[in-house]
Amino acid sequence: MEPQAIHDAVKAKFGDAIVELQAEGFRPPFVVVAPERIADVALYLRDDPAMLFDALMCLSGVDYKDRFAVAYHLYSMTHRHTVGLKVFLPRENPAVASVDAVWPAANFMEREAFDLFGIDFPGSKDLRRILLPEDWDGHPLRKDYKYPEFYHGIKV
Amino acid sequence: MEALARSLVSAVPAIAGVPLWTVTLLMMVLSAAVLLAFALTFGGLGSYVLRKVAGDIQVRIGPNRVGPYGLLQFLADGAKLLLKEDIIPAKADRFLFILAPYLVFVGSFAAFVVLPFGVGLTASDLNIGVYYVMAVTSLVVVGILMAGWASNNKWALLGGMRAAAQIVSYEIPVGMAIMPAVLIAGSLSLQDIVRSQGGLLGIFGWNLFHNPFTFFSFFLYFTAAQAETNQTPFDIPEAESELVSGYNVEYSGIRYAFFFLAEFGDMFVVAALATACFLGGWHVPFFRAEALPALWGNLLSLAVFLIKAFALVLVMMWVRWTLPRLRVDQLMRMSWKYLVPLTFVNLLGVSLWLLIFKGKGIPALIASLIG
Amino acid sequence: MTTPAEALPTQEMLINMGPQHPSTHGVLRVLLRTDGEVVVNAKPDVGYLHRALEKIGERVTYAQFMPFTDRLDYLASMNCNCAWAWAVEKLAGIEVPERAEYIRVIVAELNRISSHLIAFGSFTADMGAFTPFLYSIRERERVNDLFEEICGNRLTYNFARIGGVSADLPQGFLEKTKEFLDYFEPKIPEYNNLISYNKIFLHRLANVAVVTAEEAVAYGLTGPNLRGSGVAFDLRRDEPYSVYPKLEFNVCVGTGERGQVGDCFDRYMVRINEMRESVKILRQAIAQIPEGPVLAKVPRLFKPPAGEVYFRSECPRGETGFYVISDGTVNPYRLKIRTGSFVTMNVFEKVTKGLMIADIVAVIGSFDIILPEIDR
Amino acid sequence: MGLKQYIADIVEAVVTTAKGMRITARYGVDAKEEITQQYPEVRREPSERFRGFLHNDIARCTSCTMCVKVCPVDCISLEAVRGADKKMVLASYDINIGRCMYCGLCVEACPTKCLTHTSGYEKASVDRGELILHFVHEDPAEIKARVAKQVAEAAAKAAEAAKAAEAAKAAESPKMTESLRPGKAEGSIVPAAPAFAAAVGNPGGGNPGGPKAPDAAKEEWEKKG
Repeated sequence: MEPQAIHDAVKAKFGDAIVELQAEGFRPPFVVVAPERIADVALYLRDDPAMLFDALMCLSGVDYKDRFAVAYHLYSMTHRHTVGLKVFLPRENPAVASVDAVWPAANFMEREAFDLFGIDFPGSKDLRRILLPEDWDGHPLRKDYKYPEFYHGIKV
Repeated sequence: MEALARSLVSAVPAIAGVPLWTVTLLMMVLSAAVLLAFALTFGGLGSYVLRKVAGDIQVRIGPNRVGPYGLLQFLADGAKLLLKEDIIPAKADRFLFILAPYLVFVGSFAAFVVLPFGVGLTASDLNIGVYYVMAVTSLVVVGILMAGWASNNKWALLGGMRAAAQIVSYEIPVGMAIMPAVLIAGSLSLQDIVRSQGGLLGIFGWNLFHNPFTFFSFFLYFTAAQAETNQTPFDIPEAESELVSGYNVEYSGIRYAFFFLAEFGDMFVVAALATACFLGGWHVPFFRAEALPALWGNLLSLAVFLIKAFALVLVMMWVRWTLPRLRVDQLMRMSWKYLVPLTFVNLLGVSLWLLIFKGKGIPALIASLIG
Repeated sequence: MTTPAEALPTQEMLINMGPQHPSTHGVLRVLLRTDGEVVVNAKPDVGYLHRALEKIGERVTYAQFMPFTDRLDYLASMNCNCAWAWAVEKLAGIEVPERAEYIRVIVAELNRISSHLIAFGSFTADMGAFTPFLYSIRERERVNDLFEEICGNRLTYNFARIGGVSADLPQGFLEKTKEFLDYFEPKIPEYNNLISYNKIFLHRLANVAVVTAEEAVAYGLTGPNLRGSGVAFDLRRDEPYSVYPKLEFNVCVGTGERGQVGDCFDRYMVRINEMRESVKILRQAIAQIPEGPVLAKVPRLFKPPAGEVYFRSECPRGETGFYVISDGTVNPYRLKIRTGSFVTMNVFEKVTKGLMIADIVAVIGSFDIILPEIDR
Repeated sequence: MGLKQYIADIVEAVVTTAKGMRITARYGVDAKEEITQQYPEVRREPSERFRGFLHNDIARCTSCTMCVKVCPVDCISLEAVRGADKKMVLASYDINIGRCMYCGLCVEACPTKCLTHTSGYEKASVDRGELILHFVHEDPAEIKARVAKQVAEAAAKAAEAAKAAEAAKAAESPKMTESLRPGKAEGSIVPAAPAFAAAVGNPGGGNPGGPKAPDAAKEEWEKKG
């Protein structure tokens, strides 16, 4: 199925929860979803026989300076089609429901987004820092991140 | 030993004035020193050969820097181990930690005492020789378990526990696999066992060819012995890639060297035992070494014995560099489900054979048929 | 009546496997909770090798990031190089000369062979057989010699460029590659005789850590780990890029040869068989390679149009995906690297429940993880 | 498990072990299979394209700073002043090979091909300072002073010449001609590439006494961040 068709189908099902389709310059195009509904949309995309997006290829946090985003790249092993999902989050307390119950693969990647962007994923099985030490200050991939001078008294 | 001393005193009139017990004691110390020197040299050269064999098999060169062909590598290693800092972990059980390597070393070294190196070359021809070897080598497991426990390291503890389970399990097939030789000779003395294998075209007197059951017994013994000495398919107590280094992970310097030497000593002991029990011991093929003058007979038989034993050690190394490692439960299964029943069947078979053919083996039967 | 287990209460042990451990393939730490030898729970702890490659990516230009992709998966630098080049080319819509694509495929497949050789060798070393490791290193040296000839380095190749490759093949390179293939092909049955079908080896691997096909897809496994679970999915065939559509090869899948589909042995055998397929691909590529330029005209101050691209390619350790966001400047705005090993570690905790400590080593080896790729 | 399976298992174990041992024995016996080279005595020839230490032939270097700009880890530092003949004069050219990752991007970027890879690869050192290769052996301050002097002399000469010409022209015609302008004396070119590599590109090393003073590097680093 083409992303446009997927967008239309999801739009028909979820109405206002689907904000737009980012198509121009985006490969694969993104279906932008309201953050509150992402778990439902994810579940629908995984289980609907026409969609069957059974694989979450990539989950990334993005800092668009004015807001955060979480981008999901989905793939269907059955239908061999692909689409992206995106949710935009506010800069203050960014949080979006975890999808690791839908795709277990999400767990590590959500932890990574939590670690490097500080995006919270309520409902996650196990949300801890993954790449950085537990006691690291800040979230380095944010665009406004200030490099620390010292870590435990060691010059960075 | 006393008898030997008495004969020495009578042969050399110059020492007739010395009390007999002094001569006996001196000879005991002397033979212990000779054996210790042999064991240490073997430990050193064994490590060199092991690495050289590994190098050859692994398309490398192996040790080649110290001395010609790297022959002196083991001296360099020994010096290094001696000079290394001796570390005892702060939370270790000091007494046991220090004691363990000695126990292990004693366990493997004490077995050398009864090994029949030549016609008359044995430190002490105990009449329970085989039994004695089995008994003192069991001391090794106590040492290893101690080392694992005293190190206060979880990997070491796991290694020690594995070693205990493994060595205890494999004592049974080892013992059972040697029994056929004991049955045939009718004695537990290793010299008697060796003597029972003489004659008959050199090699056909060997227990190996006595009957099909002894033939299998040899391979069963060899497999089980490999496990008892913690060689590679069965090296789970050390299991470098799992337990880092197992029971000796916290040891360094000379204490580590003791473990190391004990391992090589064990290797030689099991190879020598296999030689004595199945490969005709010091018997020279097609030749009666006993008939020669004592000195030459002893030297020749010693050479033959060492050649046979070293060949077996080489095979052990060859196996070591070929096979992957078993898992601990598979190791237990192999002992209890495969080796133990098979050795029992073999023992039964040999007993029946001896009963039916009145103690004669296949070569002897054929020989008697031919006349 | 109390059972023996109740009469003799035992304690669970917490063991740190790593970060310094011979068989964690780097600085992986696994927190083991064991009941004696049996693992109750194994939690992987990654991040010891974090080098902030994604942050670096935001600060260097597209071309400058190429040497950093070497450091993603150092055993398969060529594949990562090419993946990055393909991703940026997709972003900017650059046409790459055909010869360059063929060269990329040749080096990528050679690197796949060498990477799988290390996977095979280190795996057998983990299993206690050290000898096959040195045999595999011997073969890999030859590949490294070839790579040294083509790009000048033996580990961090930095060979691909945006729009092509850095240099044409040196004189006689294809002949040498053919020679290597002729030498290498008979080695695979030798490995199988030496160790793959060894009874001990089989016992160690068969039915250990089974990942079913559904689990594999749900947990996002890719590459040989996914195919080991019996899912015939290969990006080279199913989402073709470069000149792969012109080349014929089979997708190796786990068949449950000696146990259940998706056990350690299946994953291991997929790698062994993939080396054969790579040889096949190489022979075809060598026969087909056209003459021509190897580098497209790309402006020195390369600015791709603004946009977002996710490109994934089949690397030896699974799918390596680059999610590149460009804002039209010389630096990527955001660069997310999705690597096979990182996602694979996710399933680790699940499959290791109830195994023994020795099996943990087998699982790490059979997933063929590599730490720089996990920690980035 | 039936008896048949039991025996088959034993046979399989023995046969596969024997197969493996045959292969190892063959390699063990065949001395030709040895592939190790005795490294310090026997050396393999690095290939033609080998990327070893960098070398700059400063006689041909035009101080264009392409290499500095393209280096992803900022291991090249270059200082140049504009000379009397308007060409750039190198004051210092240092490569920190402790930080260099031998990617070869600088060599590709070099327009005059004066920056090349040598085949050298052995540089064990107990001092990080030794890992900085200096290609200009004179003191940069001296060079700067010398060049400044030359420039000043040239300027003076030019001014004189201009004056003379003016005088001559004035003699010929009353119109003024434009005087030749000498090059700027203080044309030091500061490396423009980002300096983050001190902290990021070199994870193990921190700031290994690089060509930039640590504080300066940090300042730039913060500016960037």
